[in-house]
Order: sequence, then structure tokens, then C-alpha cells
Amino acid sequence: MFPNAFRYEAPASLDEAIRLMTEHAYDAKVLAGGQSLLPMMKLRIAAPAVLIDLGGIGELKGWRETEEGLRIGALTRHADLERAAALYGRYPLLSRTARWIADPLVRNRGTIGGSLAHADPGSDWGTAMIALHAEVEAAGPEGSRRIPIDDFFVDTFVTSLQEGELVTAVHVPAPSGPVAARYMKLERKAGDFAIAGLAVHIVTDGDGRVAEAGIGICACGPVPLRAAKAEAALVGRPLTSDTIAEASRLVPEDAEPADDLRGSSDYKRDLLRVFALRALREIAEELEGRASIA
Amino acid sequence: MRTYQGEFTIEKPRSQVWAFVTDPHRMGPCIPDLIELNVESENRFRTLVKVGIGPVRGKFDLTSELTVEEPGRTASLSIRGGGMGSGVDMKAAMELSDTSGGTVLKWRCDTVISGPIASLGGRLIDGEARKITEKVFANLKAALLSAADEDVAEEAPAAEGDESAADEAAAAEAEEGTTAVKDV
Amino acid sequence: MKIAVKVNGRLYESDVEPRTLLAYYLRETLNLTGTHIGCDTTSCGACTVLLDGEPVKSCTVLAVQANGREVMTVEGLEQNGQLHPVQSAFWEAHALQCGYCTPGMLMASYALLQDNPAPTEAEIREALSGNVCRCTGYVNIVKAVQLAARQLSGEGQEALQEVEAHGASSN
Amino acid sequence: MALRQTELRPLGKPVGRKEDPRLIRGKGRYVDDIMLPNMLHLCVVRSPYAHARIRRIDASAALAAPGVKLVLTGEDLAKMNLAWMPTLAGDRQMVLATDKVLFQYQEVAAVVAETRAQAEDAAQLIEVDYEPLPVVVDPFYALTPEAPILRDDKEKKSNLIFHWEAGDREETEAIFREAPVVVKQDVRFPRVHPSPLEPCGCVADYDTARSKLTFYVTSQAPHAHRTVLALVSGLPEHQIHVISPDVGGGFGNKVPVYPGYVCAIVASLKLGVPVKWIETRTENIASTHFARDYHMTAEIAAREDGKVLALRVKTVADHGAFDGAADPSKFPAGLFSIVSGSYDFKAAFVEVDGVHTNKPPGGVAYRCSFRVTEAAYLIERVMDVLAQRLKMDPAELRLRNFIRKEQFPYRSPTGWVYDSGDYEKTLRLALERIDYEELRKEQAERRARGEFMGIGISTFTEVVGAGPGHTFDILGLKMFDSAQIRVHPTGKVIARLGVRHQGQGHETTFAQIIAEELGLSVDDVLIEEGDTDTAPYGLGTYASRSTPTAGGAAALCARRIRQKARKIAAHLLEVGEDDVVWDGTAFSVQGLPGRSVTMKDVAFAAYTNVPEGLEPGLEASYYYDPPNLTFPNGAYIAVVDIDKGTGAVKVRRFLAVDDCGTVINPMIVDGQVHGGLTEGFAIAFMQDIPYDADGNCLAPNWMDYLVPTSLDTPHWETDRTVTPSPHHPIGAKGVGESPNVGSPAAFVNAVVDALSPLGVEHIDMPIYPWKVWSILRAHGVTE
Repeated sequence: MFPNAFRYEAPASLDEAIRLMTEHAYDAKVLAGGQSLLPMMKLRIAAPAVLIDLGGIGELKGWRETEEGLRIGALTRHADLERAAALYGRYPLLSRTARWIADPLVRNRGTIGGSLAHADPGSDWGTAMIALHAEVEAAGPEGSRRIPIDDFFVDTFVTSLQEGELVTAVHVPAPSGPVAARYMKLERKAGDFAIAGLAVHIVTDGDGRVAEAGIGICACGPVPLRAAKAEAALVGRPLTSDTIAEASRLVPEDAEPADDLRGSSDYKRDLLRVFALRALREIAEELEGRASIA
Repeated sequence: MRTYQGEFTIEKPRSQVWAFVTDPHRMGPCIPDLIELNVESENRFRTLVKVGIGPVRGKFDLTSELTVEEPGRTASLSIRGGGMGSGVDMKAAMELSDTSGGTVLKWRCDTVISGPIASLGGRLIDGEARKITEKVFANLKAALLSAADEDVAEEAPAAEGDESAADEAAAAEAEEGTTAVKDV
Repeated sequence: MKIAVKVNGRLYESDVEPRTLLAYYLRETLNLTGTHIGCDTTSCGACTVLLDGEPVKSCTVLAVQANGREVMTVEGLEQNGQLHPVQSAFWEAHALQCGYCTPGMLMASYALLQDNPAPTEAEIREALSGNVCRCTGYVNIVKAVQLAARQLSGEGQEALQEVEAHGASSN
Repeated sequence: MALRQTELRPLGKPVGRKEDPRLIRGKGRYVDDIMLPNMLHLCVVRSPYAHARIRRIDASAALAAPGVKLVLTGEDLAKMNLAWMPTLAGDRQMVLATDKVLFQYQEVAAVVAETRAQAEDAAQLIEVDYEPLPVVVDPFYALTPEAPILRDDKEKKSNLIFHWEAGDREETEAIFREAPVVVKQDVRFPRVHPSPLEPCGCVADYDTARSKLTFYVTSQAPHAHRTVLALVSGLPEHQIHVISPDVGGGFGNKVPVYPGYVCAIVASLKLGVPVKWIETRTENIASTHFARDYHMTAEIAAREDGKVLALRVKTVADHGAFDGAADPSKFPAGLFSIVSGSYDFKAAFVEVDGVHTNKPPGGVAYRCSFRVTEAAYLIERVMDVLAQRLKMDPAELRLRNFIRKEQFPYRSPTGWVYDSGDYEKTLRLALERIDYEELRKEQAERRARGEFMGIGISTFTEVVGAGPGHTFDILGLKMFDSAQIRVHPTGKVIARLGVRHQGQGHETTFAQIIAEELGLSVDDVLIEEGDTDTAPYGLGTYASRSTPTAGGAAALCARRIRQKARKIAAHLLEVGEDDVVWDGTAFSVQGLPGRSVTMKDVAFAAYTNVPEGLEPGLEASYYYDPPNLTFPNGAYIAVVDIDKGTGAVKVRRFLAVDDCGTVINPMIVDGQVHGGLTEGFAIAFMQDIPYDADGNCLAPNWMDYLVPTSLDTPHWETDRTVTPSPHHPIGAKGVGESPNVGSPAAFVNAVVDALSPLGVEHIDMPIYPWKVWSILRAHGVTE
């Protein structure tokens, strides 16, 4: 299976990439890891006339810690984050999410920026970034800007990126205290998109109360969603079985799943509840264990 | 098959609305993301439409044919064609009725999408088919509104503002009045 | 478009259409037909090769993306007429039937063992989860990777017997 | 671990495979690896509609596209009388649609261009004007008077393809009327696809100078393909050379002839250059022949003590647009009437209605002997329903009803004569190895804690080795198989067989049989298959028939060689033929063990020193028409745990105890079992090809048609009992498909067993997590 013919552009700088994107607009697609785009091109349901390969732009690769947190370059691959042992402590959700994305071979090519820009409702990264209250850094002809993740996803495969704009990085705020996270996902088979998935990121304060709560919902709506009610129910409270039960009950309220081959909407809602319960229990145990060690 | 339906009221006499919806020159441009419109006869027009849903990039070549069932009251538009190895078949029925101060336009659209896009893009197609259908009627309403403006230009200044704003407003309104009946 | 790719240690310079997928480039331009193609959707891993040492699905990489980089295919495993231990382990443990997935499995296994010389069964199953086999049910593939791991770590004959004992107990 | 190939007496030993050295080097030669000078590429244009009239096809833009050499449409083929071709089931199928299409992805046109990319580009430019017609997806609806008739080309204006019956209706009805216990269950076997890793494809190379067509095709039955091609194309059969190179898995998918093959051949005939067609995975799933899709209802009449009396089965079989079943001619529902399974029923009555719908044609025998999988699944499932109804342990119910060892050869109520078996021994071994009693205790404890653990048993009987010429044929071709052995002067052997392996290891196992019979090592014997110019005629490899048929042919052919060798040995040993004895590795003189000659000595003499009056050389061929089928069987036990929160099922353990008669190579048998269990597992938990109401295929690729990975697949445990077939030359029965046939019921039985405290008696496959969740929640079970 061959894609339709296209013009291939391999800009060496971000500016050049933006210029090309502006020039070709609708006719162009950006190639990052290509693990979603190339299969669609092979099936010929995506047929861009121009393909702009970002692979040669070094400044888009890798992550670094900043004063406010972590800046992850758009071309950082899933596998890089899966194996980034240095991030396990402060940003545990990253590796816990990465290992759920597709399969190890795909993770060696796929990138976090590509995944976010693709805006699949089943995007594992999108879900995790919601939980992390991340911001997407985008660059375009008008310069660079940061888009809160909640504003980034507009609809299925649609983001708030303007024409000529591309994702350059994602910023994850630094946790203010002890942190634990879980990524829960049920697949029809290993490597599949989620039936439903949940990213949970919890930071506690010195008293064992929840200081920051982030819960992202995967594959249960047109875009990855935020379980805002559950988050609100957790902040400021200790992770007791009562608060966990209440938050778990609230998670599905922010989901909008559809009935499909993967299951009914009721099923998906209930999965979210179960995932929330399990994730929060595990997190509570982990944080408590850490507290008692400390 | 997916069925969508909706209705809107427009403050224009029925005859005027009827004249609009049965005119391919005016109805054709209501198809969203139009690249090319070719009116072949008074009841037949061909459109080339750009499809761009996320990574999906392609063109649909659609032929629309208008059938008048009851002049001044009911008509239907059959839209058939395809692209990217897939087929699109839509039958949009429109029914006009009088209401105090205007016309009610009720529409119902049965949409069948066949081929790889339907097979591959289940997750994608459901929402998109609904959105596109709604947009047709939202555009129709917006166009009717602006046509009305032209007609009454002397009495009131034409509403300023770009087309897309009208488009969005109408889309929002259309959405409210729209229900997906069911997937049969 | 002109590209220069080092494949199995040899530099090739070719002129390719940008839409040429790496898998087709290897198979049709370089005649390295050991790399197979089994699906359209990046699901099967039959086309797995190493790109700069890492296993990737070559049907989902453009040949132009390999420009200036190194590729290793199944044909590159055997050195000086000697099968690589992962190859002989697949033979020994009956880890292949129709053989169509085998080149991809071998490359993914080879890459795993470069990274992790003593993987557990769970780690092996995880590392190979992007490669579909329709024949073996994976049991013997897992055994083969364990056997290769031990042979590579120099345990040789001893390893063979141990795996045999394990095999007997599980069968 | 594998044994060296140089040892003598290799039968029954884990000899390392002879096919592996090339395959692990990436030096296999699959059909897509064949690249010939001037070769062109063909791409098939397919219908987006499941049912539509074709008003017009405009190929002008495609013809003008770069690199395009030819466009074929149904009209072009009609002029050559090739627009339709026969199917193996005696129906006919459109090669390229002429007036209408009957399923989504049906072949409508073919484009031939210099490169594959150009062919795909041009295919997009072909404009087809379709007029959609009402779509029939549901086979039950297809049978109603309101349903549109799909096949207006057929004389009979009905969507019913056939109605077929087996067994004794009256006797069965009589027993049911009197029976104290009757259970009834609707059971669906979903539509699945063999989906081998290598899709279908071919290279057609017509040499105009020699008027000879060389046809490379990934085929399980090259000889049958040659005959069909000769009949379809009108080319003389000896001018068609079919070569089936290395085959990347078949599982039944590569038995039929597909439209793409005919198109490639026509294109090569027209253009005089080689034409390659390799299908995509989407084309493979959405257009080549599917398997199963049986809607079954079974009833068992029994006594209160669990003794089964009679069985009644009614089935609606969805065959899609064309009846492409790969069944022997006399069996429109294949060997489905084996449905009484391992149990001694007094009477049985089975009915099957085959139906046309707007779906791809089929169904092929997917790792299965012609519908035996559907049959085994049904009876094993319904036996559990009976056990549950009677509150009996399912193992106990089976032990009470097995055909007993002394009843063999056993005639089943639908007329099959089972050759041999010891079902009780096999089940008892399985129960013991898995520690059944302990598991039941654990289950009781877990149930008390509100957990859901299940144990599922399947004690299936297969029927393979089609088949005896008096009953079995495909398109009139009797289903014997063949071997031809040539012993070279140095005692090395080439043997050619009429079957074609796809990973089963024939190059090794047949070498083992022949080496065993001739006193040689496996290393001495080269097996060749798949070339119709050199191999003797045979019907191919599917339905586990290679070992029962070609395996028999190989052994008997070798014995024919040995007969002649004995004469030469007598000559060399200077004794009468009657004084010569064969001990498995050498001929010696009766009573004088010191004086002996080996087969190698004899082989050399056959070319240098034959006795007066004896023809020189040492070769033979044998066409083996088996006297009966073989009946492999097994006892499988699955242990599952259910996640109450998600409905996900985890297979904790799975033990397969198979009895496939004499074992040729235990390593290969285990490998076959592992593979078959994996496919059975996938069918039980993952696979279905759903269609929406418009006939759109909703799982046309491996993103949605789920094939299990190493992470999904459980660890398999295997064991064996050996009850040789009394009629097979070496007592072997065939095993490749047993695990696929026997395992689905074990998985489903285990899940139902886990949920049985809730009153659940049946769940249809595939058991997706949401199905289990729905049941749990409906009964108020939650996490």
C-alpha cells in the first residue's frame, strides 16, 4: 500500500517549518513520528499534497526541567518518556502513560507532540496532559504561545492550533509536594486504543491532604476530557475511602462516551468509576507508604 | 443509515423560502467546504467538496438532484457521490409550513456512507456526518437571512458582520433544534 | 529524492520517490526480501527492522526518513557464516512455523537482548507485543528468546538443557 | 529441544525443522518475493457498496494515468467468458462485477501498471456510477419473503442456497417426545477470518513463445488450482505450471481461487509479461473467504441421571454473496453432522440452511475440517448447559456419556464411523494434570468470597483426513493424496507430495516418515511440495488432511520402495527374498544378523547392480485413497478469573491433552497445538467481523479485527495420549486443527462456569469484557 504522491519537505528549522506550513496551508500535513498519519496515508484516507517532516528540527527534541516544571519537546518519543528514569519520581504519570501507548515498536517512533496535535479522542497523552494540567506550546507565524490543555482539544481530530501553527512543546507544571499517579486503561487487545482510560495525578501537602488533583478521561468523548467534579471533590481532603468513593462516583459525570463496538456508554462510564477507585486507592497507599517512610 | 433532523423558523414568507430552496444556484453554495459548484439544470447541480477532518484529506464529488413533491410545501434533495473510494448517499426532505410571521422549515436527512471511510472511521464518521448535515441547513438559514436582508435593505441597514459569524450562530441554533434519530 | 542509507553495514545511495516506504525500499530497491509486509495499519510488525539500533516498523517509516541513518535487517544478523544466537535459538526452540513473522520477531528479539540481556518472560512478551505471529502461540518464541539470552551470556550448553527442562515441565 | 537430523529411526522424535535455516535467514521465498523482469503490478478496484447496480464504469482517466498498461472490467472479462468463475462449493462467483455488486469490497475493475504505486493511483481514477440497492445483512431476514432476492443470476429465485439434513428425524423426534429432560440453547459461531500473516497474492507469467503460464501463488492446493484455472481459462492444463512457494500461513484462506488471480492471469495473457497481484490486509479480511458464521440451535434429550439420548440441531449458515464454502461436494454443510461429538447418542437429527447475504463469500474451513469447529463448539457448549441444568459436574456428565473404548469402530447416529479413541483416559489425564478437584475446592472458596473463577472443559472429537474417494470430492476431484519418492544412487532421497504445507513442517515430518520407513536419517530426505510440474497430483493441505492422506501416501510409497529394495538386498546378500528381514535400518539374512545391507547399499546397487530381470532405479509413487477418516480427539481444560470491575476475563491456565494417534514429531505437534489454541482463544474472546445495516464491514483490518499478541496470549500447557488410528499406515491422525476446534468451548464453558452462580447458562462469542460486565451488573455484582 502506497500513499498518494506528495511533495516532501524536510525543514531544518522551526521558522522554515512554519513558513512551509503557512505557504501550503490545507494542502500540507506535518509529519512527526508518523505512526498515525502514515497508516492513514497508506489507506489513502489522508492524502496531503505536501508533507512537512519535522524530524530534522533538533530544537523540538528532548525534555528539560525548568523553574516552573518540565518542558517536553514535541518530538520527544513515547519510548524516551517511558524510559526516562530521571522523571519517575516527580512526573510518574509520564512513564506510566507511555507504556500504554500502542506497542514498543510504535513507541520508538511516535512523538508526544504528534500525538497531541492528532487529537484522537483515545489519545493517551492527551488524557495524561489533562491530568497534569499541562500547557501546549505552539509556534506559528505570529510567534509562540501557550495553550492550556483544556483549550487545546476542540473536537475529534480538531485542536485550537491556527493555520500555520505547530506544537513545539508541552509544559508540565512541577508538583508542589509528594506525588503519585496511575494510568488505567482497558484495551480489546494489547496495543489497541482504549475502551476507556483514566489518568490520575495526585499531589499532597505536608498534612496528607490533596493539594493538586488531575484526572483525565480517555476515549469517552470527542476529545480527552477532564473529570473536573472529581478533582474538586479531592482537593483539600485526605485520600480516605470516603473521599475516594465520592470522587470515583463523580468521574463518570464528566464523561460523554458513545455506544460503539467497544462497549456501551454505560459500560464505559462504569469503567471510569472502577479505574478511579483503583487508581486512587493505589495512590493513597503509595503516598501513605511514602509518608511513613519519611 | 444515519438519520438527522431539525427545524428552524425564518421570518420570511413561505413563497420566498420555497423559491430559495428550489434554486440550485442558491442552494448549492449551502454545501459546506465547497470547491466547485456546477449547476447542470434547474434541478440538478454538481459540487466538489473538500473534506478535511483532522488527518483525513480528500475530495467528494457529489451530484444533487431536487425533486418537488408538493409545490410550495415539500421537496427533497438527493445527494449522491463519493470520493476516496467511498460512497455518500443522502436524501434530505424539506417541509415548509406557515407560522405566524414566517415559515417553518422542517428537515430530515437520511445519510448512508459506504466504503472504507465508513469501515475505518466509525469513530469519526458519526459525528462528522451529523455536523456536515447540520451545517448545510445552518448555511441555508444563514443564506436565507442574508437574502432577506437584501430584500429589505431599504427598510433596515444590512446586518454587518462576516458570514462565518452568521454561520456559527445559525449552526448553534440549528444544533439545538437537531436530533439524531437513530442508527438503523 | 536522493538518499544515502547504511543497511547491514553497507552504504546504499538511491533515488526514491518520497512516498516510498522503508519496507518497500529494502525489499524492492535493495532486494532484501527478508523484511515482510503483513498489514496496512502498523499492526503486525512483520516489517520490523532496526533504525539506528532501535526496532521500528519499516512499513510506517518513509525511506527518505532513513536518509543518513543506519538500518539493520534480518539479513544482517548472520555474521561470517555464523547464525546469530537468536537465530539458532529460534530454530532450536521451534519458534517458527510459516516463517513469515520470523524476520520481524528476530529483529525485535535481537533489539531486546541488546537492551536487556536477561529478560523475564513478561519482559519478552512486552517487547514482542508489536509483532504478530499467527502460528506459534508465542510459547516457543518466548523460550527461544530465553535460550538466546543464555547463549549470549555464555551459558551455552547448560542453558540449552535448562530450557529443555523448563520446556518439559510446561509441556 | 530439537534433535539432530542425522539420527536414524527419527519417527516420534523432536527432530529440528529442515525448513528453518532459510526462514531464519530471511531467505524464504514467499510470493511477494518473486520479482521478474518486466513485471507489472495489478490493483483491484472495489465496491464501496454492499449492494448496488453498476450503471457505468469510466476508466478513461485511469488509462491515461502514468505507467498504466491495462484496465480490466467485468465487461472485458465477459467477452472472454471469464466474468464469472466457479467456486469450490459448485456456485459461481463474479470475477469482476458486470451489472451489480453484492458485497462491500467486491471486485469491480483491475488496473495494471508499471509500479504498484501507479496501479493504486490509477485505481482511484476509475469512476463507477452505482445505484445503491437495499442491503440484506441478516441471514434470517434474507429467508423472509420481504427480502430482496440477491442472486438474480440464479435460476432459483430465493436467498436460500441449500437445505441439508442428516440423521434420523423420526427417531429423534420420538425420543424427544418421551425424554424426561430436554435442554435447548441458541448458539452463534461468529464470522471470523483465517487472516494468515501473509495475505493472498500471485504472479502470473505467461510466456507467449512457449504458450505456457507459470503461476506463482500462495496456495494450499496448487494442483486443484491448476485444474480450476484450466477449466476457467481454457488453457490446456499441461501448459499451466502452478508454483506455490513458501506460504506465510494459510489456515484455509488459501484454498479458494480469488478474482485477483484470474485478473492477473488475464492481464498476463493480454500483455505477455508477468503481472503481480498482492492483496492488502484490508482486501484479505474484507473480500477473501471468511469462516463460520453459523447461527445454531441445539437441543439435547436426556435422562435425569445425565445419560444423553438424542440431539436435534437447526442451523442457519450465512454464506455471503456467493457460496464459497470449501467443502467436499457431497457436504454442503461440511462435516457438521459430526455434531454428536464424543458422546453416545441413540439418535440425532441435524438441519442446515445455507443463505445468501450481502457479505463476502465463504465459508472456508479455517483451521478446521469443514465445519467441525462449529459442531464441536456446539455440542461441547450444550453439554455444559445440560450439566448445569442437572446440577452435575461437567466432567462427570462427560464421563457418563463418552463413547467407550470398546465401542470403536463406532458408528455415530449421523453415519460417521469413528476409528479409535479412549476418551475417558484422555479426560482423566487432563483432570489429574490440572488437579481438577483442587481447582473446584478453590472455586468454592472464591465463590464464598464473592469472586468469579471458572473451570471449563471441552472433550471434543474431530473428523479429519478428507477423504475416502467413495464419498469425498471437490468439484468432482477425488480427495486422495499422493507421494512420489526417488532414491538417488548414494541413498539420498527426494520425495514430492501433492499437499502444500504453510508452516506445518512437512519438510521435516514427511522426511521423518520416509526416513523411518527406509532406514535413513531425516537429513537424507528432501521433501518438495507445491510445484505442479514435478509433484504428483493431490488435493492440498487443509482440514488437517496432510498427515492422514499424504502422510499415508508417503509411508506406503516408501514401503513400495522397500519392496523393491528387498529384492535388490536379496540379490546383494545372495539369498532368496523370503530370507531377507528388515529391522528398521538394514536388510539382513534371517538367522544371520551379521550379514546385512543398508538402504544406501541397496540404492547404489539399484543403479549399478540390479538382479537380472529387475528394472533398474529405485523410485515409486503412491496415490493413497484413505479407507476412512481419522478422528483425533482431546480433553481441554481452561481456568479463568473474572475481573468484577471491568468484566475482563483472564485465562489463568489452559491444559490441552490431545490424542492425535501416532506422533511423528512431538515438538511440531506441541507447536501446532500452541498455535491452534491461540486462534481458538482469539475466536472465543476477540474476533468477529461485524457489518452495519448498510453492509459496511466494520472490522476490515487488524486495528479492529483483533489478532492476539504475545501479551494477550496465555501460556499453554500440553500433554498427550496416543491411540493410533487402526487404518492409517502409521497410525497417525492429524493435529493441526484440533486445538482450534476444541478450545473455544473450553474458554466459553469456563466463563459461563464462573458466572453460573448468577444463573448464566450461555454467552455468545466473542466474550468481550462488556458482555461479562453487563451480566455482572444486571445481577447487581459490582466493584
